Amino acid sequence: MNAPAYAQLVRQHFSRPVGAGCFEPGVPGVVQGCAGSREQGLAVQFQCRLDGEKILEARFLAWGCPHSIAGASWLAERLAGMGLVEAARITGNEVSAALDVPADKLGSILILEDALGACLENARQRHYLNE
Amino acid sequence: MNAPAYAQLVRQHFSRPVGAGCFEPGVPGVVQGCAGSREQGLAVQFQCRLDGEKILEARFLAWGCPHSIAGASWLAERLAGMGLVEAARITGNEVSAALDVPADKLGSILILEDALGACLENARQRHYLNE
Amino acid sequence: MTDSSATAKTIYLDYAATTPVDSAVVKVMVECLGEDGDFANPSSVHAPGVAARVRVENAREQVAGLLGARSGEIIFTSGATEADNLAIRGAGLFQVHKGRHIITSKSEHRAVLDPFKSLEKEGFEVTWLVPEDHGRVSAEQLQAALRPDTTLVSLMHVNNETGLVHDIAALGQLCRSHGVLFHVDAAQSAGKLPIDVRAMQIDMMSFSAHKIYGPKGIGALFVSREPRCNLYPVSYGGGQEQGLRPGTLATHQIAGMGLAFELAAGRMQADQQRLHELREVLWSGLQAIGGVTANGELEYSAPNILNVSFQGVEGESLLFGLDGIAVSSGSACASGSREPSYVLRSLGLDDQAAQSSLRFSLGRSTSRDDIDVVVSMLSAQVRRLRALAPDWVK
Amino acid sequence: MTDSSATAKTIYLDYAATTPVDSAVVKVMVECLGEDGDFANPSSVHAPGVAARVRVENAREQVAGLLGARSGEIIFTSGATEADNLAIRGAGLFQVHKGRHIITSKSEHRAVLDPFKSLEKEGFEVTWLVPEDHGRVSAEQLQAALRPDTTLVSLMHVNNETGLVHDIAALGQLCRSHGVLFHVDAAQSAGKLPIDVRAMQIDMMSFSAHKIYGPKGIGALFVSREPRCNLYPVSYGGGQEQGLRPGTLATHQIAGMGLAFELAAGRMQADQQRLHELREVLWSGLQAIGGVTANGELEYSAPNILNVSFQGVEGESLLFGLDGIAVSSGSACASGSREPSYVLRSLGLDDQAAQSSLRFSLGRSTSRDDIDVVVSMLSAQVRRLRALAPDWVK
Ligand SMILES: Cc1ncc(COP(=O)(O)O)c(C=O)c1O
Ligand SMILES: Cc1ncc(COP(=O)(O)O)c(C=O)c1O
Repeated sequence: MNAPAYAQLVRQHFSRPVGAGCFEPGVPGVVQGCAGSREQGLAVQFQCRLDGEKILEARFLAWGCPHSIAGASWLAERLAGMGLVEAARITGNEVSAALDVPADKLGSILILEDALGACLENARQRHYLNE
Repeated sequence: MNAPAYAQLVRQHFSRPVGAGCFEPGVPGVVQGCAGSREQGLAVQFQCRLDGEKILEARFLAWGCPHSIAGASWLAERLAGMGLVEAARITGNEVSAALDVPADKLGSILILEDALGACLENARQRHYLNE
Repeated sequence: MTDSSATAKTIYLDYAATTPVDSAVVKVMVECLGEDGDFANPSSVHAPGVAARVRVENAREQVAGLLGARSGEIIFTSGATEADNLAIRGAGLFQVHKGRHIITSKSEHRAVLDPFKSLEKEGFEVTWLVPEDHGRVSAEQLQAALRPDTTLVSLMHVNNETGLVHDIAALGQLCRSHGVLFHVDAAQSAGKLPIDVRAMQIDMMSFSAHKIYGPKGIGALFVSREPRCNLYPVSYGGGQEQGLRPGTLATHQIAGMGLAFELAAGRMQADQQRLHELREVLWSGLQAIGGVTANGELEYSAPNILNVSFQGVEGESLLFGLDGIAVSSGSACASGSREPSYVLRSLGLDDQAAQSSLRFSLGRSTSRDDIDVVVSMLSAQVRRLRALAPDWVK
Repeated sequence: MTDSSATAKTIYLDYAATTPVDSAVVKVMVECLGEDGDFANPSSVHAPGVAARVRVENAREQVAGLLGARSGEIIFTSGATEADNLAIRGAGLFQVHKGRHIITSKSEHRAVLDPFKSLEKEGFEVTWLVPEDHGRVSAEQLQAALRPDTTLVSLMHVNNETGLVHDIAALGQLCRSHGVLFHVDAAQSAGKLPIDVRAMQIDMMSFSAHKIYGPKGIGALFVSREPRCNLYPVSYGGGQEQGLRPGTLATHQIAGMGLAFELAAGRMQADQQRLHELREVLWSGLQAIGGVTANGELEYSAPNILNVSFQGVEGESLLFGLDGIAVSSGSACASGSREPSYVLRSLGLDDQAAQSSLRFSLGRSTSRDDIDVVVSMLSAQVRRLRALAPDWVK
């Protein structure tokens, strides 16, 4: 019966998202990954611009609830400057903890994880990541 | 669901009844009649002090609802100065009309009629009334 | 619109019928009504809706606070009548697979009797106890009535006509030990006698705001969560109140009830002490008239109610003679009819004695002066009417 | 107690959820609350009780007046939800010997749907019509659904989500000519569209005060006396309201409802004309954003409601971005959950489109400025969210 509660950080990221948008076609070192759909309530795309194993900058597009948009923005902010290996260790749990995501929205957080995973997988396929 | 409505005349007779009480024992020319009981919701006694066929004064005692007490008082007032034949023509309908008695109390008015009837019958038995 | 001068001069001794609303409560209610107030729908998710919801949840805490309950155990209803219906029909029907035997007493309020009668028509078996212990149902009486297929007992805390008080803790313990649900109509006791739903082992308890200086048209049902008490709703709709009571929540009514309960908690003891003393004054004054009987022994009754029979006077005339004094008579008022009170009859009074009874119920504004005026008016009226009555009915 | 500054600055466009209480209505309510007011129990026979009863009966006339009904045909309830329950369960069960087939539509309020479901569980057969005539049930549709064992039809006057208006007179005539009882939920239409219960051949009609500047927690059911419509009560108790609705009458609530209805009668036409114009402004403003659809054609809908789908934006984010504007979304608000609206789905919208819908409902204080602010905030938000969405969901 209660209004959904949004943490302060969600409000911030939602209204002034970090890394909203995508890179111009042709920018070098860009990998990307997508997940979700309208029916799933969240559709998201991540892009990372890489210099070797290092993420220089991350960008996202998202159609979804405020928690999802804020989650994507929070991830984009964290990813900047990170190594790919470190990035692969980020879990959905961290996102939900940081943004105080309610239990009924954990599905959306999984979709965010998937999109990021797809992006890193793209990096692996394109041999940015050597394991 | 409504409060019982009492006509102005009921209020008057109830608070300042005419002829309340009874005659001292031994007063000459007194006839009397009773009717009703506690279980019937009204117990009433009429007395008339007579001079031949003429009612000089009427008195009553009553245990009952405001309409009944007012009805007895109204009758006592009317009877004073009346002839016995004329008195015998008074009907319960007149009492109810004068006092605006609600339908569910017409039983009480019948009891008043009965008491008056008994009083006149007493007069007849004592040969005040020659038909 | 109406002639309120009549109201203003009246000595009001009918607080058990309803009370005026406390001025602080009126203030809170008004804060929830107008455009600048918390008027929004408490179920709306926008900011004004949330502000209204905060009012509602705050009131829920206030009500729970008076009872030793948790706020999640309070279901707001339109009054004690609806709460009684929800408890009795809701729990009776929910448990129908366990049994169809339910128990209440003949001196309950019609808001309890009538739901029981409705279940009786639908195939339940009802034991109608006649209160034997000074007008109250004793634990022994109840014990004797319990059966393996008994599922529900409903007995009131304070009787609305006589003020007689049931030993709820003893009855509650008995029910709990037999695994039978126990419902208590506390419309007349909340804010007047201490209540602790846990200690008293109550499963469901009905409340009304308008008996303790809150608004009419709002009440609540306490429904225990520990142990868990399950009910069906009696009406269906928007899912409010845990699905048990649909309809837009009336913020101003709920907030008013909450504050009334909180205020009652604070002043209960002092109020009742004062009313107890005033009732003593009233009772000695009436006794001096002679031929009066208290219906329900005073030591077993709530301090704010005094029900008295006046021998040798007819009920309606007694009441009519008391212009300027607002009291209840021993006739059923709800219908405006002259049916003698079934509660008084269950105490053994005959119809006439029941009808010649008056219920005086005292409240926050009752003064010593009021009592004196009432006693002197009553003496005069009773003496006058007795003098008017023929000997054979005296 | 709460931060009402948030409320004060909000642009409130949720008048279909509830309205603030008119200040004249607040005044009348307060007159019935305090010690110097008409606070007594309207069922009491003493003078203060009679004064309260006069208030109640006056309000009954006021409510009846708006509907072309007689005051004896008005039963006060705790709201439209209770009125709907009383009508549907009360009349359904009363007629069970005549038949068990009852009809309603899928776009009714839950206060109608849920009582129908409850009867369905108890062995009734329900025809759930899907509105086919521009979101409304047509007379032809209803005609085709009627059977010899049909006893009750319930269709609303104005839909609370879309504003779509049923042709009640045509539906009423059809029911009457088939000897089937016709119930209408008029919670959203009373005081907004003309109602004449005789001309419309209505047997029962539900009302709520809080949708037309009266208090929450009070409503009424019109029950026709000519022809006579018979019901069972759904709750049992003190015999008030012709035995159909027990519980102490809440004078302040009833008096407030009465005045609200009387005021509405006087200003209905002018109000609706003004709101119609404002809605036009709002709708052109929103259309300029592009990718918006009105749910329910405007020519068939009440002038105070506009329900719009915004393509390419997710519902919750759309709403969240509208801080400072109070509107309802296409998700069920009552539960605070994100269930897409079943009313919008019954119009053929998919879940996402239903969730990306907003209901704007305009009222007495809505100004041209409000509309302008809302349009510009919405344009900005919708554009921003669309820009943020990946191509493949656009
Ligand atoms: C004991 C008791 N139960 C129930 C009620 C009904 O309460 P309400 O008027 O809130 O429905 C009352 C008072 O009218 C009462 O005294
Ligand atoms: C069409 C309709 N019916 C019934 C209701 C329920 O009314 P109430 O809140 O008075 O129970 C509402 C509003 O909530 C409504 O819009």
